Amino acid sequence: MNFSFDHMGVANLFAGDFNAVTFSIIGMLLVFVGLTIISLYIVCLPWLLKRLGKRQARPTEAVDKVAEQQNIDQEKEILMAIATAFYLDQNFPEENQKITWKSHGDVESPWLISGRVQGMAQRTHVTRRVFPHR
Amino acid sequence: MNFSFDHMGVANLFAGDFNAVTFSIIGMLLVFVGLTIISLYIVCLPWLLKRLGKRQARPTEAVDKVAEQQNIDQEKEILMAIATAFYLDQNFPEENQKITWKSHGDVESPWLISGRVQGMAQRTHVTRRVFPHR
Amino acid sequence: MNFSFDHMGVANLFAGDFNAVTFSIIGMLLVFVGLTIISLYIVCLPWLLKRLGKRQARPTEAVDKVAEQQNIDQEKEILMAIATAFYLDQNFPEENQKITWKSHGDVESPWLISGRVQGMAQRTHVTRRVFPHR
Amino acid sequence: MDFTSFFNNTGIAHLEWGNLVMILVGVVFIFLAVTKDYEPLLLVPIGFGIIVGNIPPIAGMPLGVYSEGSVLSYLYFGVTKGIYPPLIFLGIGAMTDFSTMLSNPKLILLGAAAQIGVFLTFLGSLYLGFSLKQAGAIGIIGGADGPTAIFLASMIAPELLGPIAIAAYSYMALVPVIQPPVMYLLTTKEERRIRMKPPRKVSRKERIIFPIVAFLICTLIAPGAITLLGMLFFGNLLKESTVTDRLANSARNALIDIVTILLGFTVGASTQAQTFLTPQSILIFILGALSFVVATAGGVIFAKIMNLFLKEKINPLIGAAGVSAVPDSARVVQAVGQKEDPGNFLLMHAMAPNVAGVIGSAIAAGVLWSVLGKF
Amino acid sequence: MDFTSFFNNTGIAHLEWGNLVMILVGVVFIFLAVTKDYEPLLLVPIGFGIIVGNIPPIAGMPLGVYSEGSVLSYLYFGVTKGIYPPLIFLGIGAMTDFSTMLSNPKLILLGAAAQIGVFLTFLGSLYLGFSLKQAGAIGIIGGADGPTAIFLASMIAPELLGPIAIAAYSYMALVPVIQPPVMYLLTTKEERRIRMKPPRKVSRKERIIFPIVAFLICTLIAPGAITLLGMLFFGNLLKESTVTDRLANSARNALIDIVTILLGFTVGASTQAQTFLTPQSILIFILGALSFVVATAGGVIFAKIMNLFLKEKINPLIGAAGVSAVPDSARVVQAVGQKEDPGNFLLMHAMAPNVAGVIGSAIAAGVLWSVLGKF
Amino acid sequence: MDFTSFFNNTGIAHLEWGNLVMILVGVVFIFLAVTKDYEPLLLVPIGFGIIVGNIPPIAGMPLGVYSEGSVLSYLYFGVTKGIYPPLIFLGIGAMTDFSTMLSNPKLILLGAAAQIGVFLTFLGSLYLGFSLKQAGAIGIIGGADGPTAIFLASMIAPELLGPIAIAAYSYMALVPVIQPPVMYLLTTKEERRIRMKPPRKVSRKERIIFPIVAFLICTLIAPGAITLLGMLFFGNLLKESTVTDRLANSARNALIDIVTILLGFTVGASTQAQTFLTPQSILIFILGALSFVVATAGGVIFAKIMNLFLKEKINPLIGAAGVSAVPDSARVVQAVGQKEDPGNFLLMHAMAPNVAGVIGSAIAAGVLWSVLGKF
Ligand code: NA
Ligand code: NA
Ligand code: NA
Repeated sequence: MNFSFDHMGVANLFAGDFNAVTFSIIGMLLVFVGLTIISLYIVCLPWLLKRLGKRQARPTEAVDKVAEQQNIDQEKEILMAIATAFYLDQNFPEENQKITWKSHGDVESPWLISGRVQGMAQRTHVTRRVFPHR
Repeated sequence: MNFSFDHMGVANLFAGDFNAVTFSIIGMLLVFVGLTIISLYIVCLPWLLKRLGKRQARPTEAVDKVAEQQNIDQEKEILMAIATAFYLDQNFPEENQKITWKSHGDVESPWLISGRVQGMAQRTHVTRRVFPHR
Repeated sequence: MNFSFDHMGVANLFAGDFNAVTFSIIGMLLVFVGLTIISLYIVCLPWLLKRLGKRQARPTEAVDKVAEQQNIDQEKEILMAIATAFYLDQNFPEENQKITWKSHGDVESPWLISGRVQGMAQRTHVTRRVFPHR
Repeated sequence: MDFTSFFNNTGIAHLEWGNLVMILVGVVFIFLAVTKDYEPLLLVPIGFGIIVGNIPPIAGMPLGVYSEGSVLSYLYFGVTKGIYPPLIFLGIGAMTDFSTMLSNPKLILLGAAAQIGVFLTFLGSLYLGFSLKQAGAIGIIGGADGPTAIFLASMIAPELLGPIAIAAYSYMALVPVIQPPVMYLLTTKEERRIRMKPPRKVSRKERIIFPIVAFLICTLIAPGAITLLGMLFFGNLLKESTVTDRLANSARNALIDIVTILLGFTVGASTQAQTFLTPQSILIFILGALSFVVATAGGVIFAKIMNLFLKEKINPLIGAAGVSAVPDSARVVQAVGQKEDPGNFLLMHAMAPNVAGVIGSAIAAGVLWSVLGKF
Repeated sequence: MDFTSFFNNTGIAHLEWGNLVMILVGVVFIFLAVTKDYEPLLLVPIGFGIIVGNIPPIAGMPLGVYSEGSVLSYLYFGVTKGIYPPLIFLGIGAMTDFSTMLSNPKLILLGAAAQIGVFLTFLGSLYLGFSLKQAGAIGIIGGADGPTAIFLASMIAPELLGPIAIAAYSYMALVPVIQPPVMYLLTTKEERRIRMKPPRKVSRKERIIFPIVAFLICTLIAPGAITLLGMLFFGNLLKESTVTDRLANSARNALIDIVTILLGFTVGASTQAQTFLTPQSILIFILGALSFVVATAGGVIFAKIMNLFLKEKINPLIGAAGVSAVPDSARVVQAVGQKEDPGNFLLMHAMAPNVAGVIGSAIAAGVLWSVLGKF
Repeated sequence: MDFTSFFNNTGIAHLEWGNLVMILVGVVFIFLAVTKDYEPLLLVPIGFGIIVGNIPPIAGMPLGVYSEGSVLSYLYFGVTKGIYPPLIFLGIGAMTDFSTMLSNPKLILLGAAAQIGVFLTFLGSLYLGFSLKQAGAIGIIGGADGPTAIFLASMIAPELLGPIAIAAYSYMALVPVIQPPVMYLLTTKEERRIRMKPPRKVSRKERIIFPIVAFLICTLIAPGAITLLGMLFFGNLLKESTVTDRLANSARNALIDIVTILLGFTVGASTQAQTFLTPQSILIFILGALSFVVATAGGVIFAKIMNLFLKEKINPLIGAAGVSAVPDSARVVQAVGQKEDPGNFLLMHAMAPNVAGVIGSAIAAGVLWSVLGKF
């Protein structure tokens, strides 16, 4: 463990059976091989996806559509919330009126009455994407 | 540990002293006993609560009232915030005006200058109930 | 480990070599010494800061200014968001219009494409200060 | 230092067919999660974990979940010692609303009936030659409750933990595929159209007292359920008391998310083909599927039996929700019911046996543990 | 396999009177938290933990916090090794604002004076026959600081950890009951009406430098306080530097919540009647109550002594806040002060000795540990 | 019990010059973080940790990261066993967008070229007399990747963990100081003004498939990278699949924050002057600085070589981003490029080699570990 400069020297690079220079070159090559294959894969992917596209495209698109619809719902809701808040304040300036609008992400909703881990599938990511406070 | 079909047979259910069939029946019974007692308890609870109600009712209600009041405060504040924002933007369209309104949940408030775990009693749940982003 | 009242007595305070009373007094003194030095330090700090102020003042102020500017940006953005939402809702009451405004804290922004821990420097604290929901 | 020895240090050199099969399984899991939306919170971590676990490691390097001192082995510790499942139950408790159950207590019995799947599978596994402990751990797959299955398996049959966990989670994800045929087979069109009265409102006081009393009842009968039900009802108390809302919030967000990530990933990574692809594992998968079928049937049939004695008939479909697999089996009930009668909303009713099923299988696990643990 | 042996596997068979008493204590804790709002974040987890810990386990099954290999024992590890308290201090630091203290440094001394409760209780415990280490751990209850008490007890008297933790947290919750009589007894009406000048504004630079310097001062005097104060001031630096706000946020939310849940629950679960209900525990509770009274008195009396030398008199009530128990004792000061003079706002002033009391008791713990740890 | 023995229990009695120097280093770290905004999320925890680690402890008291049974030693466990770095990679994966890389795959090679810094530093360290394992661990500093450096060091040269970690993180923070001179030296004014075409839009499908395939490619070549890249790509899949967004969210917030706090703090606290201030450590710092320079040069020169063969020239400045140190080195590229041509936006392009550099150094670490681990 104790380091000292006594052991300095080029011989260290070839001590024992181990050729550190060859190793370094091979190591550098492996890094290049790995990233080059990734690079090639990325180049080929769009072509591959087109071929596979006919079968898989539909379900994925369905999911995309659902997500999009949820986004729209969410945004409509926010719009409505803000509008409601403003409207209420403009027209009923007393203190106690309550703003209540449906919140998809609400923990109390029946879909979230989940006693199980699956219940976590509450799709709060839609909410989060819109207000990324965390 | 190594499994093989050589040991298959009805005899397995009664190997040694252990009668697995009796055990399963008793096990199933215990599950039913547990959930039946819970079921009976739930049936009796409203009746029990009514009897106990005279003494405990008040403090709990007090808490409920506080929570409700907090909710109202919170919502008034949100209303005011939105209204203020809109009002400012309508009337002072320059860029730099600041919206500053009191935030109950604010970490900087004196009640939260807490150097202790009790300080956590910051009642952020009210805030959270209203904007359940998490 | 087993406690009993048999061992009660003033002698316990001076058992063995250990004078518990002296120890308590010194202990109490150390608490006072520590907090008194802190107290004195606090008294001297403003004076110290004034002396050191000439060199360090500028960079810190720069940071403060950046933070302030960010705050202003943030608040302008919120203002704009609310105003936009309201405007859209007032003028295009159909259901599908999308509110899109730039979000500094957005995970998708180029500055956050970070594959590294430094990427965490996303300065979400500005956002959080404004909406401290957590 | 030549290329051959270098090649022997790569993963390709040691890749076997089994690994490729398992990697494909992992990809299918992720595919199902992303395109079919089958329980993505379980299938994505497990699927990627399976891929990670089937990259053949180099001998002597601590990489996999089973090699001492590896990072994955430390993360897997929470699985082998049964620590993650109770923490997940804590979060689940903090997001569970027992209101529907409290408002219609007789539906709780359906959650008990579905546990017949546990005990019949236990007997079946014994018959096939598994040891008592192994049979008990396989039986609990019928509880349709991933954390409970992992917990019991880690306690009494750690050697089967991998296949049991994967089977339990896979079938939970496949509930929308497994249950409907059984439900159609056992019910008539008229039964599927039965409508039920909306549940009554439950007071805050009832909801606060419930977790305490329910915990006492269950664990005084089956102390083996202390850990799982203790955490479940503790989480629920944090939620219902409302004065500890920030704790409930962290329990049902940061805590459960982190534990779910670690649990799913390491359970997936424990499926190295070399130890996982055995006849035993395949048998466990078959037994698991059967137990889900039996449990579903048990719930539905018991509902029909109850109807013989009840004036206000219950829709026997909601018996299927007694398996737990919350909230998926309740959603399945809703979907099947709505196909017959689009105006029939069974979801809220189905939630009652659904959460009761969680408690039921925790009690069953406690009983199995306390008796079989001694052998 | 008969019913008798089955009954022996249930919890009811082994339930003792002590367990029932403790379960009742747990219920009372939860009741106080929910209805009186006494520190719910502490009392709800501890209360439910007490209930869980008093379900009698079956011999041979790893269930409780003390049985090796059980899940609860792994979670309790963070208590026995003193890991949870510093993590709680990290979160507390990230939510503490030392501004009031920085703006009125002489009030810090009140936080030192209140530590007299620690040392007098130490001497009292010694007198009663406790060992040196035990006496030190009991004395720290007077610091009115749950995490500090647990930390010191786990280091020098782990055998008393349960009662010391429960005593410390119970009395912290009961501060609004314990302190006012002492405060009335030791102050005149005139003293209670003293108004104080509003604190000055503290610059950001002062707030950033403070945690570093304060840490150095305290730990160069009492290195035993390194762990607790290191975390406290580290958390505070994360908060005040503003450039690490996201870390401070996670420290004061997810992290402290999760640790609080685990700490409270397992400390509660460590109170199995069989080991907890001893004369020793009852003595510790009595000594704990006394130490809170002495600490309160110490703070108030020292404030009166300081007034002999000060031109701008301080309201002696705020001496009571020196016990820490943040922010409850400061709230009590505010409430008592406002009863005499509704226009008197002592809260901000009371926060100064309040947070100083936290530092003071951490130093006291460090001193006790470094000297008594050797015996 | 006299004052002398008390004084011997204080920290001042044992304070050495080395400790004072290190405390000053810690203060400088915090100062740079607060005033210069150099990577505050790293420098503040490490800086305060350094201060904490250099308060001299009392003999016999378990306080520091190296003393068995201390709280800090338990928290440091995640460093010594290499547990924290993969968890940080999980969070980083969940916040990384590989889009720019996917839209311009040839820039990935720049991330490979920069790893020349790793291997040259390895050879240099060997030359100076470090052992094979030590040299490998020192070399990885050139990967410009804190978690990777800590992970590899903990696996093959735990005795150098402290200086390697501090060197890696310090230089990552100093990237805006180290890189620009090298970049100016190796490029002409014309080269620095090269503008590049905006990247194309990448489909969701490509982004979901990428982490799975990239993981397979990398780890089949270098299984030693399983742990780090498994977590990185797992986190990225959680993010890109969109169906597990809540898990991705917790991974990139609560989880990474908590781990960052613990990692930075304990790494800092591991720098007790008595073991840290050695000629060896100083040598490691010099080698680390050189490796950053070599890595930067490697990226820039390789970009110039690529330009010999490419029709659409790339701006060689972005080669400097291949060192990783995300996103700082990309920002440096942007800043240097904009100085020549205010209308040139290189940031998005620089992100591609930037994230490729993370993958590249993880592969390099895997190769070093798998071969050197055997010696
Ligand atoms: Na179940
Ligand atoms: Na105190
Ligand atoms: Na790199």
